[in-house]
Amino acid sequence: MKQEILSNEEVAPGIFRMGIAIWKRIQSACPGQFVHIRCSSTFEPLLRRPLSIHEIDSNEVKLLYKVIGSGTKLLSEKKPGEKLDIVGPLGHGFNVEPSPESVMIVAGGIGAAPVLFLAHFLKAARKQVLIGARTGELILYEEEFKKLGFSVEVTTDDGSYGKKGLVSSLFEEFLKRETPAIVYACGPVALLKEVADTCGNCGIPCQVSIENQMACGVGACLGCVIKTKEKDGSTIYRRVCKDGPVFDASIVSWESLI
Amino acid sequence: MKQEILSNEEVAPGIFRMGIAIWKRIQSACPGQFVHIRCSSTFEPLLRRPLSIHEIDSNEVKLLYKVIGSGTKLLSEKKPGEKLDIVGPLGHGFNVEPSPESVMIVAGGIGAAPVLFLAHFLKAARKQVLIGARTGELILYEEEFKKLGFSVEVTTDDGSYGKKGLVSSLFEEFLKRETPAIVYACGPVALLKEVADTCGNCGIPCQVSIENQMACGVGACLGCVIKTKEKDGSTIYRRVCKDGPVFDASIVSWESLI
Amino acid sequence: MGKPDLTVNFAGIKMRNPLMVASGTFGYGEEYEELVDVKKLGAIVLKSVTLKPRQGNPPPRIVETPAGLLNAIGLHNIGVSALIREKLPGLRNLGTPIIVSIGGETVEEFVELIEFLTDAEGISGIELNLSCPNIGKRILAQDPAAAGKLLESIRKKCRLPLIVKLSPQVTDITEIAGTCEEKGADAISLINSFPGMAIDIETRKPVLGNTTGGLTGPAIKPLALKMVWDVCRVVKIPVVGMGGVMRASDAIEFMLAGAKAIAVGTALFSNPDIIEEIVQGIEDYLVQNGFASVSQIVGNLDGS
Amino acid sequence: MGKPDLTVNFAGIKMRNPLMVASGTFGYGEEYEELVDVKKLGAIVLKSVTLKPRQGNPPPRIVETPAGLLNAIGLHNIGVSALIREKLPGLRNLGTPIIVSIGGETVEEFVELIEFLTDAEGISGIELNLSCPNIGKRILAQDPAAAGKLLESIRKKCRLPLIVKLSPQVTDITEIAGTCEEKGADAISLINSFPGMAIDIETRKPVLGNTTGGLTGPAIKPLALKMVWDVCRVVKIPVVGMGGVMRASDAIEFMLAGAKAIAVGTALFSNPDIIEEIVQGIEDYLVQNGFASVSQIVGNLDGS
Ligand SMILES: Cc1cc2nc3c(=O)[nH]c(=O)nc-3n(C[C@H](O)[C@H](O)[C@H](O)COP(=O)(O)OP(=O)(O)OC[C@H]3O[C@@H](n4cnc5c(N)ncnc54)[C@H](O)[C@@H]3O)c2cc1C
Ligand SMILES: Cc1cc2nc3c(=O)[nH]c(=O)nc-3n(C[C@H](O)[C@H](O)[C@H](O)COP(=O)(O)OP(=O)(O)OC[C@H]3O[C@@H](n4cnc5c(N)ncnc54)[C@H](O)[C@@H]3O)c2cc1C
Ligand SMILES: Cc1cc2nc3c(=O)[nH]c(=O)nc-3n(C[C@H](O)[C@H](O)[C@H](O)COP(=O)(O)O)c2cc1C
Ligand SMILES: Cc1cc2nc3c(=O)[nH]c(=O)nc-3n(C[C@H](O)[C@H](O)[C@H](O)COP(=O)(O)O)c2cc1C
Ligand code: FES
Ligand code: FES
Repeated sequence: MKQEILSNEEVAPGIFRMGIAIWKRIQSACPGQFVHIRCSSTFEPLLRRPLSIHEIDSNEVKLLYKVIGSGTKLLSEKKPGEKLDIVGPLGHGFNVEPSPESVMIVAGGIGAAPVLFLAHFLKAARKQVLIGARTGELILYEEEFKKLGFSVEVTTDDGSYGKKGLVSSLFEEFLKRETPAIVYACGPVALLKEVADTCGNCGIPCQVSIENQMACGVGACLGCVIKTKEKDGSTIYRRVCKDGPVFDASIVSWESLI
Repeated sequence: MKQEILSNEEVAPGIFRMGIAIWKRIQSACPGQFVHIRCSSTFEPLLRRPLSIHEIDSNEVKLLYKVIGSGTKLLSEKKPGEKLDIVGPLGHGFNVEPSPESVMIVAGGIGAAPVLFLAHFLKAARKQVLIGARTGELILYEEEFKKLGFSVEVTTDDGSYGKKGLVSSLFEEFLKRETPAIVYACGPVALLKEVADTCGNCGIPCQVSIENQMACGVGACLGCVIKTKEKDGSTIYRRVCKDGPVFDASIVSWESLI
Repeated sequence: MGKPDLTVNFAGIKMRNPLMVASGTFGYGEEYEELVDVKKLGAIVLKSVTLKPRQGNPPPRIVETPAGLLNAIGLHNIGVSALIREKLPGLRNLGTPIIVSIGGETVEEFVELIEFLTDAEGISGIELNLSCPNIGKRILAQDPAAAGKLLESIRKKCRLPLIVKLSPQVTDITEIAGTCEEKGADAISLINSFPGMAIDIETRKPVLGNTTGGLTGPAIKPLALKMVWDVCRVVKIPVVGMGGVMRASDAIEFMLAGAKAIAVGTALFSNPDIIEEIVQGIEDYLVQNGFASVSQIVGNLDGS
Repeated sequence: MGKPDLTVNFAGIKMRNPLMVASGTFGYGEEYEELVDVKKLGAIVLKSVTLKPRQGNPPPRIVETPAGLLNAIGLHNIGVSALIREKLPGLRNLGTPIIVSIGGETVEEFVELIEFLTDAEGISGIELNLSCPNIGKRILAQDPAAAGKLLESIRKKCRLPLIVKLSPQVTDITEIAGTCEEKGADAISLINSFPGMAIDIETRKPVLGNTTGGLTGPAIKPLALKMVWDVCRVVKIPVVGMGGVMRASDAIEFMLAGAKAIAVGTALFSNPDIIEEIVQGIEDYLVQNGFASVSQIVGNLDGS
């Protein structure tokens, strides 16, 4: 499907936000779902690139993406008015619990992408978000979270903004004071593992959004699997694109990912 | 080698002229030689594309090219200020006879590219150029030839400008009236063959610039050969990139090219 | 002139057009349902199944290469029983022929698989994936004698059209193709992926969890095309050609080389619209070149 | 840490670095002189020569494919006598080892070629191109027995390091590589091009004058890498790896897979600066990863 690009701006060094004209199916997307984008009309790169849905409003879908390699580079060069070959929504997103007492979002780096969309859906008496990034410039959408009624705490690796340190440490500290009813986490796998471990230890339900290389994006090729645990202790491979990208943190075999 | 692109304009529908900052070796280029250009930094297309030198002045090399496929398409999208990966001059150009009584250039379509550069080198009492194209818009550089002291005659397939008809017919008619001491021809192979045949019949020396797919462009891979005739009637393969692109029309095995 | 006839009778399988999807790239026929109209397809070849479910290879399982995709899925599948129970019922009424691809490690496994499938409802054909690891060092597709024996054992048991899928990593593909024809195969499927590898120079480890994998996609098209051409000149049974078909012209090249049907695999991943584009492209080509039916271009190659 | 040591002793050939140019892509060593500084090269492998000059295949001889180049040059060459007479004198004093590649149709032809060359001045090694058409249907590189016989006949006559170049189109590349080692080859060169084909759907003719050709370039890199890895695990003699090396990281992948030297071919066509880029890239990699010499990365692959 080809959709018109409405905007494409660098919102922080190396991070772009793209607005794309909305289409029918995307309007019923759940937070945590992704779109699959063909970045080039040539064979370089050959495969589509998955990007989480960052926001959806009445006329556009927004994506927030970091330039990593050839695909995202090509994406960043696209101009408003051009058509984008895009498929979606795909995947299994976050399970939004009807109205828990409190929710917590932990977002590291470009992990902020899907959680802003998620934030719109969360209803709870107390809503907290912890955002971490390498440096202050990369802390995005603090204001948006506040508008949605979230308490926001920020860490940066270099201390240039918010607290200095890792968002995972902030999370641990936080848990000493409060116990959210549910935790949603996005970001690098090392962060996810730490959040998952902490939640596991405290018995807090936790959902994580996991990234992996994808080919088909629809569950057909079995290329994107990760190892997950069954109740009986055995492990099976599940597809990030179809069974995920959001998984219950307790079933993920973290050792296999690090 | 990377050289700066100084200009890149569509001078007729589908035909572009590009100016590139001059470099040392190109300054001693002969007419009929070519440059070899990498149109993409990816592997699509994988090979360089050969383009004849169209003009050289004190600070730039000009190329005149038609958008045919992926390579020339990418070239046409380049902007002034970008760097172009370009190699040359390469190949064996036209032999410019010191000062024959009269010279004749026959150019068909984009064949006009190398002959304007050639025209600068030709010294003769009588200088004639016949230019043919599909339609009037594609007749380029008539004025330039005139300034260089050439008599110019034009044909177009659709009769929209100059005489209606093929430049090869014009050439035949012309020969009924005059006999140039030497003929230089550029253009589609069907044109070259007719000009070569006519010259052969009349015993007029004729040089033609021939196109072929190239890989190395320097004579190493033997990928670009055409069949040519030896004096003893046998045939051998010669490299368009190194032994050509300009050949004495009498040695080309025209049957093998049509 | 009217619309050209695109229908193909492929080894008894009646297809509305010559385009299939390649095994392993279209799952069990349902995964692409929101993106691909399976009614536009000539036939669907399902992901290879084995007797018992298999976990497949450890990730990473895929990596992009120049114009290619290297994969090491490793026959991850739900097993033949689950296929029959859970997947076939939903596929039966599509109106598009279903071809079940099977893999096994021993002759006995293949025999059992055939017994399971030959009476199952809603299957139009069986594809034997001979690129599964064999007892010895080689895969079946690299061992004409072993492949011949396998065919002898299953041919009589199988009432469905039997398509044998071959590996390109052999000295002479026509040898095993000839053996398969002789031993009663109804058709040949060419080609499976080429063995390949990628290394991460930073970690100094193979990129794929399985160390090596199979290369597919446009990179291999010239190789696949040559194999199809080679095989079509020596066997009389029909061939389904695949390997890097990315657009209509690729499909037409394979048909001119002699393939009666073609399949797309990797192309689906970058462009699910490929099915309609190719079918339309073939139709346009037939019209433009004055052919009344698609069968007229099969093997219709000049001067070779 | 000082500059890492890039020198390689490849089967007795002393190279300033592990990078060669592949036979047939660098002509007779002089064509690239204005674009490539041959003093930066580890060694030069010349275009394969035969006993008598050969005209090669009718054009078209080349066609681009996705990330690849299909060629059918067909051993067009000036013959061994002209090589010795006209080309070697100019190459002798470059300070870069010259490896002469030879091809023949019979054992006798190879023997004669070796006799011509083994005493010629200025040659550092001989590469046997076994991908030339053989008497039978197969090329020598597809027939371990015939290749073994050939080596028996020439080994004693050849005082120079003997590198055997193999074709990837075989069921099991390690088989013939093993035979070559056993019969006295000093090194193995992997790989020659893959047989392939392209069809022009408008003319309905093969694009290449020779109908089929050989595929090279980045498209085949994953396949070449796997073959090098396979062979390096079974032979002890050194291997020169090639096939789609387009940048330093590709060269390093081949070395990690076990190649002691690497060669570039097709990459030269799109980028003559590739030589310096790769040599520099290898050096940078060694420095960044704390290796004192290039030999330390040869076969230095984890977890496989
Ligand atoms: C479900 C999902 C949602 C995602 N959402 C976002 C998002 O909203 N914003 C965003 O910036 N990024 C997101 N990503 C990551 C994004 O897909 C990759 O950054 C992108 O595919 C890289 O492509 P490239 O061509 O630029 O880089 P490449 O050249 O392909 O890769 C560069 C490096 O990144 C690694 N890489 C490539 N693709 C992935 C991947 N999918 N996951 C992990 N590593 C990869 C490669 O192995 C390589 O080392 C998401 C990934 C998934 C799976
Ligand atoms: C010595 C030489 C000088 C040239 N000078 C000029 C010039 O000054 N201006 C100009 O416009 N063009 C010139 N050409 C032709 C030009 O090189 C081709 O048009 C160009 O390479 C096409 O590349 P592409 O990627 O755009 O098209 P592709 O996608 O590569 O090809 C499109 C079609 O054109 C054919 N084709 C591709 N390359 C060539 C070629 N080199 N010769 C003949 N057919 C080809 C292909 O077979 C294909 O059918 C010259 C060619 C040569 C050999
Ligand atoms: C991810 C993936 C999984 C595959 N799985 C199978 C399989 O289970 N059985 C099989 O016979 N072929 C399998 N193949 C090979 C394809 O069916 C096909 O032969 C190959 O991909 C070449 O076609 P393509 O280049 O169009 O993809 C697989 C290919 C891919 C890319
Ligand atoms: C145009 C061309 C000509 C070649 N000629 C020869 C040859 O004469 N002898 C030979 O052994 N290999 C020949 N080869 C194969 C190369 O030496 C090399 O094995 C192959 O191209 C793979 O490397 P690459 O992908 O880096 O090009 C030729 C390759 C090309 C592209
Ligand atoms: S990407 Fe194909 S199954 Fe997930
Ligand atoms: S292009 Fe290589 S010899 Fe002419």
